Amino acid sequence: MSVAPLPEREHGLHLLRQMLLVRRFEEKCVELYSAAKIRGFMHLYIGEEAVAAGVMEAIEPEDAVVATYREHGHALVRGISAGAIMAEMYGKVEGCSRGRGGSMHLFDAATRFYGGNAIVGGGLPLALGLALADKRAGRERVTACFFGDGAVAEGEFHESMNLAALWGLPVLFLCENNLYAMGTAIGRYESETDLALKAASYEMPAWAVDGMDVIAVEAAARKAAAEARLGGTPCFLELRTYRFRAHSMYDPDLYRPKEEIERWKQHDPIAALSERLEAAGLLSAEDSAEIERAVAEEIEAAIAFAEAGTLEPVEDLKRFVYWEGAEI
Amino acid sequence: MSVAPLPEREHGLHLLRQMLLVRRFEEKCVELYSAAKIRGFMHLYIGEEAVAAGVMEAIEPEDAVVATYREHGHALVRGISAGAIMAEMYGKVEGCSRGRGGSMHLFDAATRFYGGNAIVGGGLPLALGLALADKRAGRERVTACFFGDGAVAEGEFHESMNLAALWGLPVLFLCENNLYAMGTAIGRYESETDLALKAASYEMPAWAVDGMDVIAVEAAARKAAAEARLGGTPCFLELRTYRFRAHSMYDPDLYRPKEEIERWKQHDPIAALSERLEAAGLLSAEDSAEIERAVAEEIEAAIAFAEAGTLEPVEDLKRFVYWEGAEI
Amino acid sequence: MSAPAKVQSSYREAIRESIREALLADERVFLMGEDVGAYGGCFGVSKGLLDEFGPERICDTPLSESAFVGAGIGAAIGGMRPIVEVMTVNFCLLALDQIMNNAATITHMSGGQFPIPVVIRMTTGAGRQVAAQHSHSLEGWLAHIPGLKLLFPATLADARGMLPAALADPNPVLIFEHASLYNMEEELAADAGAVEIQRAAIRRAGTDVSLVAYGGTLGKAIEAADELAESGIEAEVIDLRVLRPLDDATVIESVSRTRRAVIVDEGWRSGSLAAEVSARIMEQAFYELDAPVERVCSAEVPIPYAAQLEQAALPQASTVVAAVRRMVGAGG
Amino acid sequence: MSAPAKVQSSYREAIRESIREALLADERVFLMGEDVGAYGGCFGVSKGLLDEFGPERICDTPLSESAFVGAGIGAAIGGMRPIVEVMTVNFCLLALDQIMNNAATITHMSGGQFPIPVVIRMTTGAGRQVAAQHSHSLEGWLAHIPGLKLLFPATLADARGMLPAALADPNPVLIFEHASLYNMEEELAADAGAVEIQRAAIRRAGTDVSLVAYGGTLGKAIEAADELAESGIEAEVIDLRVLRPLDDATVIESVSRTRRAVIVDEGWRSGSLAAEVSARIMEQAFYELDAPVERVCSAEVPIPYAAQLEQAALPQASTVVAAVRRMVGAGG
Ligand SMILES: Cc1ncc(C[n+]2csc(CCOP(=O)(O)OP(=O)(O)O)c2C)c(N)n1
Ligand SMILES: Cc1ncc(C[n+]2csc(CCOP(=O)(O)OP(=O)(O)O)c2C)c(N)n1
Ligand SMILES: [Mg+2]
Ligand SMILES: [Mg+2]
Repeated sequence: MSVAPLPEREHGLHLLRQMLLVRRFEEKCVELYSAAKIRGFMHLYIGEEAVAAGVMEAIEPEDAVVATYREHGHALVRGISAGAIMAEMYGKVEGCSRGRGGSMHLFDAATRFYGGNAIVGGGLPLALGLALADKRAGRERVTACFFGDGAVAEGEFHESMNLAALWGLPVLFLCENNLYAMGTAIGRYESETDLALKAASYEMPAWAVDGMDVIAVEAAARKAAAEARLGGTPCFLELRTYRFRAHSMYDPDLYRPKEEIERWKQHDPIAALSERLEAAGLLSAEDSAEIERAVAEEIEAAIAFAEAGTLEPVEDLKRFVYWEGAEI
Repeated sequence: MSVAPLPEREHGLHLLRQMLLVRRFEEKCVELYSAAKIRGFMHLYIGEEAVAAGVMEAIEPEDAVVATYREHGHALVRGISAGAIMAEMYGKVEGCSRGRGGSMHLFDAATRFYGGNAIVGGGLPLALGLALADKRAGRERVTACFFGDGAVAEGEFHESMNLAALWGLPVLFLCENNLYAMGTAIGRYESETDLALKAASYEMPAWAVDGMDVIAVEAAARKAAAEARLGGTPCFLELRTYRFRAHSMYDPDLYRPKEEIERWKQHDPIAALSERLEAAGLLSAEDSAEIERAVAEEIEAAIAFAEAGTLEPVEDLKRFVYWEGAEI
Repeated sequence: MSAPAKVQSSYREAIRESIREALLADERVFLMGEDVGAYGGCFGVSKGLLDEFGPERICDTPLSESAFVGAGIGAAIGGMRPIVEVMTVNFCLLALDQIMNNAATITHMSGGQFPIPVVIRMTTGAGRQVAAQHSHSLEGWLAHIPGLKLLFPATLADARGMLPAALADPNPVLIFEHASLYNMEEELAADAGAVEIQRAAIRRAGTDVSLVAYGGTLGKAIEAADELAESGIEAEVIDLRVLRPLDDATVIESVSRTRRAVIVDEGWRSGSLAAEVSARIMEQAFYELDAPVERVCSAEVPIPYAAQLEQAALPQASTVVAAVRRMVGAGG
Repeated sequence: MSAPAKVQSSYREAIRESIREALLADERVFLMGEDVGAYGGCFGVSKGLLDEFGPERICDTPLSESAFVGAGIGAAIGGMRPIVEVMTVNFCLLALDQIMNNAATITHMSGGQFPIPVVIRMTTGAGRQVAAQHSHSLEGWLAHIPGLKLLFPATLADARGMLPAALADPNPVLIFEHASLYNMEEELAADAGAVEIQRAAIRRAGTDVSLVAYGGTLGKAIEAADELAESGIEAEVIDLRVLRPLDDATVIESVSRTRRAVIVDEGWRSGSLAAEVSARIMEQAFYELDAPVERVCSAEVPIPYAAQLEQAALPQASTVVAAVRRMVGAGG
């Protein structure tokens, strides 16, 4: 994987800010989880920020996003407000899913963010359908579908890859390969661990990318999005990354060698970008401080918003089991 | 695909007889279906006989077989008596599944024949388990698992291929590629129609074989069985074949070009073997007549057996919902 | 053309016609599933539609139940009106995750942001000697899932009119078709169209017992009612039509008059839809009952191939008659 | 060591101990599933077992529910005694074809040729704010399937003793474990072993109403009974234990004495196991009843994340108490 050229200063700072927002937001989430403000399952994206940050640059507001339960990063970078996300995790009506979804089920019609799916592989067929609808309606859009390495073992992955390739659906299959499915290392659940190779058996274009390098991710995603949008073909990206934290808040993380974790932390995507920007004279200490400050402010505001939010009355429990919106 | 050498006369005649038994048996089944002696779904193997006949030569009595709803051929060649199979299709207690399975669900513990599975792809996980049991018990056996090209699109195919390769399970994945899944041609449901290629993404050895050439099938199956048995690894064979008849008795067969069917009939596996044996002076007209006679006799006996069979009393309907056999 | 015209139609043709009309009426509608195109549908329902509408509207899919059902759900969220055919209910087991965790859930879980106007059709039922793996009657079982609507046409008018109503509904709707009904012929109004999909229907009025049936068992219930009438017992026959949400008001009203009920359901007895109907009668009409509600369901066995065993496993008009006679004898 | 020794144990430890013992006792037993090995099981049930027994006996699987559940079924047919862990019942939707069409069917469909001694364990239940896709209670729904046996330990003795009994059974057995019970602590006989797996158990004797519960709702029923006792209402509490085949004899006997029943079930109400129990009481004890049987079930919604909504969706002791008071007021 060759080194992608640095972007212009403004764009570089933007990428840095996006990743930092995710990082700091989730660090706060950990505190709030300890304080029992957030409950249920919570999966952190820390370490993997470059993937969401890079990919989202490559897609347009009209495009669609389908993600997993580890989707705070995707949601934030996609542009769902930190407040709506935090309120969701607080279980408040002001949350982006009205408090009904929680950490694993962030939804937002405005940004075409279709979850937040907690069934491994379950989002892939959905992504096909979203892309199909766009294609049939003649809209030149793509659907960005994120999933983990573990999902590759599921039957739904296979069925979805084939159908997307067969029908020429503009789906970006974005495999966040962090080398583990929960506590199981990839070599212990995949007979062939070179994931991009899988795409060949569907005749689908595929690339492996350094998922710790936001610039490389963006470049690859742009290429894939262009192919999908114009060529009407799905693409598969294997984004090689690593989670710095445990699988979820319940996970004591005893199955990964400490050295392995430390080694990967040397490739922290935020530090890496900062260093490259600094070295190129594009990022000053003041810039960094300013970004940190702005991010902290945004997160504080989000928490205040969530704290001030309201709980849905239990009388409304059954609302929205069926559609209540305008006639469609 | 190079031409495999002819076997010795005795073996050649044996293969011919096996295929002819299947052919003539099924031709009778068609009559009996018209006469309403056989009911329900019935899928004919006519045209594909070389696959079952060739593969069964490569496996041992102690090995296991898992097949599909198109399994008359596999059952006959495996050695379930024609009478037990015919009685099954008559719905008689003397049938190999006590009349409860019918054409699609032939079972026989004695020959380790584990169905007759009518859910496309549904037999594959079962085959993994049978192979796993043998492997754990230290028995050097293989499990021959037949399925159609259509099954390759199912998620269970993918999951099973990966798990078999990962755990080194001695399964022969025998894909009977007859180019159609019911009325849908393979190019309209697979984005990549070279099926042996799929195995590569699981790091599984794979070969494509002329499935109309019983000698080639036997040779390939022997090679695969040896690898599986000794190497403890699954193998994938794509057996390129064609069904001469409709998908099932309900199918008017309107989706295949007549010329295509005629072209494939030029490769009738029975005629092809006969001709090669004759050309080599290994098969005389008397031999052929004798085989036909013996096969006809076997089938007549089978029909007589089925006709003479008994219907299970309805009081026994609930028997065997749970195991009634000896303590295990 | 003056008097309201009638046409002779089969259940199969009525469904085909409803699909045709939907395809003509709304560009967003398309049909997808295994063998719906070149083959014409495994029960011939979509025969001819590929020629008429082309492969963009009549889409053969791979054998990938989870992917194409999920794709239908996604396409509905994306603004289309997909009709997804799962050849038979037996294969929907492979797509249940998509049905339960996505179709039935996303509207509520997202706080009401997305309508999911997908229609999923499946053939169901036994009786043709196709053995255990192809004879499931799972419609009552699927009716357990909140967020779905379930319809089961048992008449030609419903076969013709439920699909347009389902497509107009912003929620995921499952429509079941009993394999034994496709060849049923009746007269149908030439201008037959959408029907309402909220209410059960009384198909035969009666005073002595309520027979609650639907789909494949409606005919058996009517047959039983006819036989009972010969000995002076007038059975009311209710066709549930909508399996979720259940219209229990119609059932309760009827039972409150007849004071007796037998539910006829092809599902396996334990955990059947019949159990739910019985429980609701218990809860809402206990004091009206003259005798305990009975269920005539399928025996709790994988459905066998042999004809005599299969028939013994399924609900029969004669079993219904016997249940009613027992009940009338006991309570009356 | 003279008096029968007791040990303090949690539900989790009791299950782990039962797995350990089975692995020690029978070479054919092995445990497989997602993260049962290196991770120790998603609820920590198998912690330490990989170290003790090695990867041949404690097998981590890929995320391939259909393949590994089917492989467990095949291995059982092949003579092994697999314990397959499906992390949670939510994911068994992906393996239902294998469970219904193979595990539950092959013995019957083959005319009785093959026993299928597979045990499939799954965590079930809501209450921990893990939202709609992770909060299903599908045990009652799965109890619809003939050919399976279903067990649900609600006590430590059952958590310890149901697995060996299930492994000794030549049929496919599903065992459910409620996520909220893993930390439950009790004293357990040091030599606790297999328990019988045919009968329901009366966990509290009473005379005024029968509360029928199981698994995650047993504690709530007992809590309700304790509260009712304060106002002089003595509730009998039945733990179903075995969800298929249902031991209705125990239920009917109890209801025939108390003449009233409330069924407490975490499944969605329509088509719940509670409906089946209610229907059976209707059929077998109608004339014994002083009031209609009631059901306290989960609301028919995808279970929401927000705590107040989630709790409102689930059965609660207070709801049970209210139902009983209503019933006693009405019927007595
Ligand atoms: C179908 C299904 N099976 C099991 C689980 C439990 N589970 C949740 S996350 C996870 C691991 C997924 O790994 P991967 O796809 O690599 O994503 P990552 O968590 O590493 O981002 C498992 C097993 C699930 N949610 N869905
Ligand atoms: C899961 C599932 N979906 C659909 C069907 C209906 N069906 C039966 S056979 C068949 C085609 C299978 O084609 P293939 O695997 O190529 O086998 P072939 O019939 O050609 O031998 C279909 C769609 C089924 N039995 N199982
Ligand atoms: Mg991962
Ligand atoms: Mg085929």
